[in-house]
Amino acid sequence: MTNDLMLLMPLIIVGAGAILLMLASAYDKLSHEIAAYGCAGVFALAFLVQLGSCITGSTALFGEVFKGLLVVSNFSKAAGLIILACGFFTAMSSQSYFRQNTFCTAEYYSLTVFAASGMLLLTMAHELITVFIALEIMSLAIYILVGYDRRNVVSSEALLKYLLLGSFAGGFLVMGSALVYGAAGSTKFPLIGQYLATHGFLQSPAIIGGAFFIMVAFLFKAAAFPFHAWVVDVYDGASVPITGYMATALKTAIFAVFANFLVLDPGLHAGWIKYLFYISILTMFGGNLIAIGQQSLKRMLAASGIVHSGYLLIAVVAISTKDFTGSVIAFYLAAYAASTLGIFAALSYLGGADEKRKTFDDFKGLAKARPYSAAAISIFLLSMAGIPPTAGFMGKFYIITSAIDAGQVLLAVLGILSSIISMWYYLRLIITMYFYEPEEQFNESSVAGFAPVCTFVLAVCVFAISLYPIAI
Amino acid sequence: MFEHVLSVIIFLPILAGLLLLASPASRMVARSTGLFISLATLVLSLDLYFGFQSTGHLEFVEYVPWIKSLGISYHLGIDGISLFILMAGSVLLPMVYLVFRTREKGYYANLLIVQGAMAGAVCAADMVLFYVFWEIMLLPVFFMLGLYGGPKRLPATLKITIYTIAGSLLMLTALIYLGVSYHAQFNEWNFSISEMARLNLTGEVAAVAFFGFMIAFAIKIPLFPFHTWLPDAYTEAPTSATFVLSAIMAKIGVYGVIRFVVPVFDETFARFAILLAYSGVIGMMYCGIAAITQKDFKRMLAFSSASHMGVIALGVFCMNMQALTGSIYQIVAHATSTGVLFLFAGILEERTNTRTIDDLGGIAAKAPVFALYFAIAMLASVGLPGTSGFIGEFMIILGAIKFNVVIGVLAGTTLIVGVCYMLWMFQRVFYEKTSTASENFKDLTLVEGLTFLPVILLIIVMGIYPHPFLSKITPTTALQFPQQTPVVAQAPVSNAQVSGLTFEQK
Amino acid sequence: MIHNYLFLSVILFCLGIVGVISRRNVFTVFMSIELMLNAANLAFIAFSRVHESMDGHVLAMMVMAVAAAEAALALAVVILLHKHKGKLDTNVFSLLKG
Amino acid sequence: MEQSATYLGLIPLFPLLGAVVIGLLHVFTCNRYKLSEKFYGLLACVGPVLSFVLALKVLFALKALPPESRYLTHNAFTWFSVGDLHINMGFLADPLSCLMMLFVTLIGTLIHVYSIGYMGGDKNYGKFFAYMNLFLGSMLVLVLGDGPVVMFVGWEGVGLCSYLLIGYYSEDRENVLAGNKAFIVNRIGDLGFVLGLAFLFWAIGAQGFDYISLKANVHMLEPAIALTVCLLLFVGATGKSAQIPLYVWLPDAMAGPTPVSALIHAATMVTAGVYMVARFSFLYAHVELAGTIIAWVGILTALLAAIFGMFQDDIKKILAYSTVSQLGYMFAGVGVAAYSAGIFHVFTHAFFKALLFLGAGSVIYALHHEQNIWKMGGLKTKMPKTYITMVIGALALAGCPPFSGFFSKDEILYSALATGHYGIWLIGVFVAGMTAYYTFRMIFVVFHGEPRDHHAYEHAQESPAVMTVPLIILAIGAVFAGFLNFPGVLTISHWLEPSLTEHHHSSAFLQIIAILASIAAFAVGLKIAYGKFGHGAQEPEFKGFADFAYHKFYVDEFYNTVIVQPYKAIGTAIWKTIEPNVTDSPVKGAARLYMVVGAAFKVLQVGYVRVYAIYMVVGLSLMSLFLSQSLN
Repeated sequence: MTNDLMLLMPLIIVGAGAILLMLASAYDKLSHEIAAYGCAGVFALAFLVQLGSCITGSTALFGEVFKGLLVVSNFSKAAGLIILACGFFTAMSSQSYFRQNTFCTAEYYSLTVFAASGMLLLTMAHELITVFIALEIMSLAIYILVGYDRRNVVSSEALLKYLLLGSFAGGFLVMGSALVYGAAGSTKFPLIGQYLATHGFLQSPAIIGGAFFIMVAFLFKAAAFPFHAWVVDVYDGASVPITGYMATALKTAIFAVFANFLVLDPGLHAGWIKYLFYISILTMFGGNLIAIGQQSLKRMLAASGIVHSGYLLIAVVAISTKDFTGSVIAFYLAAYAASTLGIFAALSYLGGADEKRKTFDDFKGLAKARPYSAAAISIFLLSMAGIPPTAGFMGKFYIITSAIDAGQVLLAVLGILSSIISMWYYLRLIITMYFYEPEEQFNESSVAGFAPVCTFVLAVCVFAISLYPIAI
Repeated sequence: MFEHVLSVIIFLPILAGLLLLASPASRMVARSTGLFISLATLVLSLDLYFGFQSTGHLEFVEYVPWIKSLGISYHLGIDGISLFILMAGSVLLPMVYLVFRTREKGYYANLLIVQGAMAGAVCAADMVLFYVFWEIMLLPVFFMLGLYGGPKRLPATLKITIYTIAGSLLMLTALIYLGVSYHAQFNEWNFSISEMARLNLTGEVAAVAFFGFMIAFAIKIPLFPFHTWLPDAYTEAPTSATFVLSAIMAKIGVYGVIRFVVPVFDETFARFAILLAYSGVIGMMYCGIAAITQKDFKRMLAFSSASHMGVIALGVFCMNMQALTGSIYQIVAHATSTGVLFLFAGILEERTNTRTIDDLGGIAAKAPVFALYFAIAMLASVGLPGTSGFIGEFMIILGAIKFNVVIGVLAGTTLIVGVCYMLWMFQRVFYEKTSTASENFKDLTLVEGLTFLPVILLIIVMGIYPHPFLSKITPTTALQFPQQTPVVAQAPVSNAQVSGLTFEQK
Repeated sequence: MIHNYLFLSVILFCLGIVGVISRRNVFTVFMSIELMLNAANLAFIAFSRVHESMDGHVLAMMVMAVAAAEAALALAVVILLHKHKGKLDTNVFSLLKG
Repeated sequence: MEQSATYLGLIPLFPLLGAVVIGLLHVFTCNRYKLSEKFYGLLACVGPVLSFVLALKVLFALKALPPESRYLTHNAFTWFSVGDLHINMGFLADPLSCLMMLFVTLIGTLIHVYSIGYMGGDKNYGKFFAYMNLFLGSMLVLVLGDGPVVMFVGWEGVGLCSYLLIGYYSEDRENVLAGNKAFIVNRIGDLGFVLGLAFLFWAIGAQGFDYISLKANVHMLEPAIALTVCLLLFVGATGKSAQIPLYVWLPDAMAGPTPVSALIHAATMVTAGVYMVARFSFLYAHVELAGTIIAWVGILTALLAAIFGMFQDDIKKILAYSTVSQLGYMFAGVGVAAYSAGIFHVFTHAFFKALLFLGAGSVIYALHHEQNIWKMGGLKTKMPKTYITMVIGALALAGCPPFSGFFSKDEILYSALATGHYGIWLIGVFVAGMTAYYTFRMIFVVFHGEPRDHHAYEHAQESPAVMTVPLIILAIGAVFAGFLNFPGVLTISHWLEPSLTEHHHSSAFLQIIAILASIAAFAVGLKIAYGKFGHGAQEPEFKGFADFAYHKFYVDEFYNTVIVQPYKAIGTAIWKTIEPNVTDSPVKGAARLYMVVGAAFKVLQVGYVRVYAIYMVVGLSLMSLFLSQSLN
């Protein structure tokens, strides 16, 4: 019982922290700098607790507490860790981001934490309506954060798009849950699992349709083709730290729940593989092709985010429903999170006031002016591109290995092809940074704050993670 | 001879390079560090060389498990094949620091990193480890090319990088495929190179995996028709990068073929060997003929290098001991001769500010020592007996004849093709009237002279007394071809009985 | 009998979808989305009747609550957008593209 | 029993060391200060002399042995050994190599001495002698090598030296080009040689790849392969010894200094091919067809070269073509399996041709590097020593009894006759006549009649002793060398027997016929030459066939247009056209496609939220379509 609570502790801390921050920000004495530290503190604390529970590591089904609405598995713990880390670094980079951008208030950080609580819940959720609620907690917070710069029409537009499409997808989720409930008589994963085990997946049209709708909702949040269209615009409209946050933490949460849902039943998984197969291919290549033409860095990164969802989908295809650990997915998410957050952290102090540096060309000759930042960014890019010895490479390695091991050779090969294609736009940035003469001085070192530190730490993480051995 | 000497050889330069990059060191400091480190590496590898027992198997093995669940480990070791490529690297690279004295910090740092990475790729006994180093090798070259290259460097940089990475990613799939099929066959995970030989792969999937490897190596070597990145890259790259690319990195491509493709894909390899051999020969002639009309001598050397690589690759594909040994020997020979030639080209460019052959002339009269060195290196690269170039080439041609008469005859034409462009270039650059560009060409300084001396001597020694070198190679190559029994050749026996000595192909 | 409820909910759901993709006024779009959610709720209720358990009702309540929260946010957004452009046509807001 | 003699290794070593020492001295001093020519000259002669002495030592050592076991070997070290391939850096001295070695070192020494005078005042004095020593060393390796691979080392080494020495006056392009030509053409031959070796090795090389083992195992060779090997090796010979079709380099090779022409392109290197064939006599003796082919190639070369020789006006070119022609004889000899005869001609030819070249050299020296015979004339009073010695040489070349050339040439023609190659014999006799004609044409034009260029004539004077003494010694050789193989005595033939596989024919009748025929041919040739040029003649106008022959049948032009130019054209085509448009086009195309598709995809991001919703719905419906498909 207490042990169970210990396992829930991170969630509790985050939730409480969020509420506290919200209350605190009522006092206008509370400058957003302090709020930032508070937020970071909350995340740090939660992270440490989570880490502790990982080390003491026991898995519990909350049978008696929540009637099995929540489950803490190693996978969810890992996902939680990633999310909390993302939150921490986001808070830190926001801190220096808002030294050059003025639209910040303390609530911003409280919302960040709220979103995180939603995500944590999502990773543990083991029941459809819980999933829906968690998803909404997360999404509502993120919606607001996306549109936080009220005076900026672009960010409002992003908010609109995200909100409309997000709730559209939410509708599908609810409908799906309804249908599944109709068929299985319950919305708890275990019971659905039992139902599927006895009746088989393809028997009742309700369950097929329900699962289908739920899938759509997940794929939407995971930015899979053809539900990807919003990603580029929304990431572009949102402020840099939030974009990073969405790209990493949100994706982590979604894929956690996605995997948890898929492994309910072999039949279910088997039934969806053939879709996920095509979808992952389309996602990878679609993302790549969108990324090629982009001039704006944020849009390029958004598109590359789509590509990485494609890789993750490969991993999802390759998971074995029997002894599911999700280690591959978790590892890839961690690797991807580290490098993506790193870039966004760097952008949040290099971007300049009102993000005046957007496009590739704005970063010409960065290496001459800010060698260390440029080096860090290159590391992150190489990691995304999957060049050893970075985490990104190991992540890809595990994914490809698991895919081939699961007999998905074609998928593996296509994944490799897509990463060949993706080389171009990653290298392009490196080339711009290194092989051109600087046109300006990038001298906002005055506003540095914590973001540079984050960048450095994350750069180290990129290598550290790659050394961490996992079991497929 | 202490433990972990290989790790030191690998990581000393890498760490030093990274430190240099991170630190605000001056050019002088960078250069002297580089020189010191590379010399230290040289000493270590000499120690290694003389400690080498030539058992034919891996020696100086280091083994640290890394990802147990997948049987991936930090596993190093060298045998007769890798030893020589490693040596080539350690012997040649110190020269760069002595010859090019006024480059930027990053130039030297990248050189150090690439040296370490190449050593790693050669020493790695685990596929994943090999791949890691294989990729790291490319990055310094990418930066050197892009930062310090010629005016048209950017397209060249992009081309070589994406071309090579494309290849290596394909290799990654093939490599993982091997690991997985090992898992399937012996149901335990393992990625160590030597283990892979136990696999028996069949069917088109094996063929696919085979080409996964082969394309990667073909691009690195480069093998016709995957060579198109080469001329631009070699020409635009700063001299030392070209030097590294041609002298060692290309060889690691061949090494890869010997290490992965030959033992693992026995049947598949045999099936495609003839094809590959042809592509080697065609590449040799194609590039050799292209070389003759080049206006720019660096570009000419690039083509000539590609041409020679064709022959070396051919030696591997001939599937008999003479040819294989020949190409390994030729790897070293070519590394020394062509590598040095590229450095000389760099010196010429530095002192005359031109790369156009026709702008030069009469340098032999101005700089006899330089001319002598150049001539020796050149003669080695055209395979004159008495220089290192001959032994390998002779054995390759010999083996090629055994493998397939047509290919053998075509391979023989390298004797002619090579000499044509080389002599013509030599004539226009070193003989004839002294041109304005070479009017006041300074001969090699004492330091430079002494720098090149060891290599020049090596070229001659390896030509006149190759036996000690070969005796380190042959045990390993003999293992590649179990059917070839006599490794230590016994004294010639007169009128021995007839044994199957006819010409049917394998 | 139960089928009629289901048909109704499906029809409502489809209407919602059509509304979302066909209408350009932000308000209407939101109403369509609400329609979809309510269709789901209807299905929940119907199914809870089938299973003779109250779970469905509870779930429907939950959904309503969330929908309300979403609606609140939506209204705020509507105001915000109106401030910006003075109109609520979604096509006006297409600065982000390409 | 096998005799080992360490000093064999020293014979080539001395000149090589000499080369290294002199070369380094030259390289490191030439641009700073100049060492005295005497010093270089002496240093240069040390090596050859020592080798000559050792060669004599070898000679006596061999004479001491019983004929059937007359060979010495020295195995310096294992050169390389891979699997069955086991090559020693070994040396073999048997009667054949001993003979070659003797005259190579002797003539080499003499020419070194001569060069001291001839090269006087040259600014790269040291370089010249370094090359000369290097050449001698390589030549000795070639001769002494105990196996084909070691021979190949010398084979290529001499090629290199000839390249370096032809292009010795590297200031002007023509010489260097001539050098390149020589090297490349030789390389073409060497390709044949190497391939021949490869076939030979895979056939019978596994039990040892030196002459002795090969000789022991030659019986295992299948005829087909035997023929292949023979012909391939002969291709090598045609390159080195300037036979059809690869003779073209030799006339151009005259661009080098005259001593070089004498030593390399007359006496020693060019005869390497003949030596090689003789070396492999154990192989060729078994392959009739190969022999016949060689013989015909040889005799035709002789004819062709003789024709060219008759119309040349450059004194050295005349001698060059006569060399080619004489080489043709030698191949005819070895072709008809009269190996000793061939070698004998090599031997005598070495003397008189070297003599002639050096004589020509001394004339050229006297006339300040004037080589056109139509600018000379009446020099016999001016430079008597040269005149007399050259006449002797000419007589020997033209095959006038009892000069050396007569015996050797006669021996060859006789063997041709005796083995029933009548065609070869006839042509041979005819060519003998032509030889006499062009030789004395040269002599008469240069030394008799009126001086044509008076200015040059005034300044002309006899060359210094250092040049004339070698001439005299060679002249003596040219006179008496022949008696070493006096018909019926055949000293050399007997001496060579142990190392050659041949059988002697003895038919006094044919012997007489052959002798009479060649004497007649000589007489006729001389008569015509005297008739035309004996009393001074002016430069004739060539027309018709003469003009055609004067331009050497335009063979060079032919090669140039058919081989050289196309080769270059292909080269240009490859990197200007094929590379960018064919080989590289897939890569380029892929890149272009990539960009285009990327641009297309950009368009799909229209920015209207409705459209995005539509994408979703479309995707949804497509998926459900698939779903329904998969359900039924």
